[in-house]
Parts: sequence; C-alpha cells; structure tokens
Amino acid sequence: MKRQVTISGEPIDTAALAAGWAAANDMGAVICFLGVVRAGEDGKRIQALDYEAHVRMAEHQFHLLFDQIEQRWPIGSVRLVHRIGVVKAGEPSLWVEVLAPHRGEAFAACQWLIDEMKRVVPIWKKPI
Amino acid sequence: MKRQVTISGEPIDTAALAAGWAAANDMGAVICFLGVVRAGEDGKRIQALDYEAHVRMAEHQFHLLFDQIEQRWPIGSVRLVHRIGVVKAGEPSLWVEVLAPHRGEAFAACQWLIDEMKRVVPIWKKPI
Amino acid sequence: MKITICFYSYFKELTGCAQTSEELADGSKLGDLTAQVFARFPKLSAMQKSTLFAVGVDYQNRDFVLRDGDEVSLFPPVQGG
Amino acid sequence: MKITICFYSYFKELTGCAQTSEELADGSKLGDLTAQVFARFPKLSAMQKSTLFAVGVDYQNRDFVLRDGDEVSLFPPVQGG
Repeated sequence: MKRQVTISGEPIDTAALAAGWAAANDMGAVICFLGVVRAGEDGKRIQALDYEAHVRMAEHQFHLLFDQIEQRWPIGSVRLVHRIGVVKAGEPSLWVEVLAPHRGEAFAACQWLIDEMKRVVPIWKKPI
Repeated sequence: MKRQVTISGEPIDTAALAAGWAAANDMGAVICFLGVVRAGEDGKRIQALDYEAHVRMAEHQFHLLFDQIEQRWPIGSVRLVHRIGVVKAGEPSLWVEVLAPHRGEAFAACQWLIDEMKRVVPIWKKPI
Repeated sequence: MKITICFYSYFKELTGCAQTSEELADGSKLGDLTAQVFARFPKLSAMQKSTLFAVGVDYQNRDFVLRDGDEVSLFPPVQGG
Repeated sequence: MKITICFYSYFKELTGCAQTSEELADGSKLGDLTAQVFARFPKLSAMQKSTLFAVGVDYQNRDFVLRDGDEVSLFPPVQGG
C-alpha cells in the first residue's frame, strides 16, 4: 500500500492533489474526503480555526493507522494532508484520498481512518 | 440542494471538477468518488468498457434519487458525471461529489446514491 | 393504438433491433404489450424474469395502462458506475 | 533522571508553559511522573481524567517505565479534521 502523510502550514492544493488521480494503477475506486472549516457551528460564528499538532507524534500515529488499514482492507494507496496553523472559514484543513480495487473497501477505509484520526492523532483546534 | 447530472461521451475532467470545490458554501465535508475502469476483473483482462445509457431516463432517475437524498439528509450539493461510450482501462467513468455540513451525512448520501444508481439508473456496460 | 418499444444493452442482440412497434387495443396494459413482445422475440422471452420495464422515463409494472404514442423500454438489469 | 514534559492545546494555558522538566528516581513510572506534574500544576490536575499521555511518539499507560531523557507529552482529547 502506498502511503503519504503531510502535516503542514501550507494551504491544501486540491487541484494538484486531484491531478494525482491519473496514477491510480488498476484501482477501480478513488474516494477523496475534504474537510472544510465552517464559518458557523453550534450557532457561533468563527473567522478561522487555529490548528496545533504534535507533528512527529501525529505522523507516527497516522502511520500506525495506515498499518491497520493495510491489514484490514486491500487498499492500493492512502494520501492524507492535514493543514495546521490558522485555516480560514471556507478553506480545507484535511484531505484524505483512498484508492482501492472496489468502492466498498475504499469507503470503509476512508471513514475508519477519519474516525480513528479524531481519536488518536494529536491535533487540536481553537476557534478564532 | 444544488444538483447537477451530466451523462456524456466526453472524458471526465477531474481537475476542472475538483476546482469547483472552492464554491462550497459553509459545507464542512466534501466527498468525491471516482469510479475508474479496471484493466483486470475476475481474472479477465479488458481494454475498455463500452457504456450505453437510456440517457433521458437515466437523467430522470438520477433526479428521483436526488429528491430522496434531499428528504433524507441535509445535503448542500450533489454533482454527478457519468461518461458513456468507450472508456479505456485506467480512465474514470463516474464522478460523484457530495457537499454537506458534516462528514457523516456526506458519506451516507454518497454511498447510498452509488448503490441506488446501480439498481435503477439505466446504464449498461460491455467489456471490449 | 401504436406503442414504440426500445431495447437496450444485449436485448438489442437478442431481438436483432434497437426499436420496434406494436399495435394494441385501447386500454391495453404494459403486461399485454410485453406478452406480445416476448411472443415475437423468443430469445428475449428467456430473459422475462430479469427484464426491467419503463414507460417514458419511469419504471412501471404490468398493470400500467398504456396510451397511444407511449414509448416503452425493455432492458436487462442496469450496471452503471 | 531527567524527563522533559510537553503540554499541548489549552494545557499550555493551564500550566503557563509549553515545556518543563522533572527529576525522578531511576525506575520511575509514567504514573509517578504525572502525579508529580499534577501536584505542581493544580489547574491541570482538574483535567486528570481526560488527559492523554505519550512518551515520545507513542501513547503509554501509567505503568510504563521511564528512562532518562524521555520526552513525555500531556494533552487533552484530540480534535483534528
């Protein structure tokens, strides 16, 4: 399974990431999830979220999750980008892309990865 | 809910479609599914799939599915592109994009739409 | 009344045509039409159980009452994606 | 032995620092260290039940035996995405 994690303060370049889909080698399903900062949540308005990470540990924890994905599903590739620092409302903070032979395993692995990330990967956010 | 269906013989321009994500208006989750023609399936090798559609009926059936999505989940937008005619192995035949406030409903609606599509939307494929 | 019948996917090969028509008595139902069609195309008849029927752009069942000029589609299970 | 302690998210505000250190006897466990840290930072102590602990880049529990130079992180529940 190909794997890639990027935790960075740079804006997420979705066009460049989407261009990478051409490289899917006999994978029938590509799932891409984009998490976008919302201006309104629970009735409060925010300008941005300020993301903080324990970067080395976050990268390691993502790789532990990838190890588990590799054991559970026949996945060809996982790429994940998490932006840190100030991310304005309307801008993406998370990109997850899963390539798999069929859609069932792609959806399952993608949803599982996001759920587990929110449990174990040391990243926090503060509204601004 | 915004909705858009395209059934066309043109190649699916994923870069152009991905560029449209900027327009997500206070939607926290974008799910995008790309179905790609596989060179090998069940041990057989194919060069391409030739897709045929009852186009008017397919468009109508997609809109009936969108009506149901609108009633079941708080979805901001659904865009779907299905390519017909000859689609070579490695090229995408289907693009589905769902924008929603949260990821749970986006994943649910996207998976439901693809499942239902494979049950009711009059499109067929023939290996070449 | 005259009903147009369209075939899709490998049903075109089973019938040897993409489109045909049938004459039916006024008030005929979709089931009457399909009985006539299956009688005319024996190879298609073998597929009766899995055949899907639409009138215009909507699925209909055998009790649907046809009207002159209706376009009926017969096709095998769909497989988009 | 000397252990480095790092705080993340609002734990930095509760302790007033991002990083500190503690001296401990050889063979001390993670639980010994955290008891010392909670005693030193009463505001943090109120968060004990929800605090997550890592040594280096891995989660560890209170029985984990520390070694000189270990970097221990204390932080609240994570919330990426």
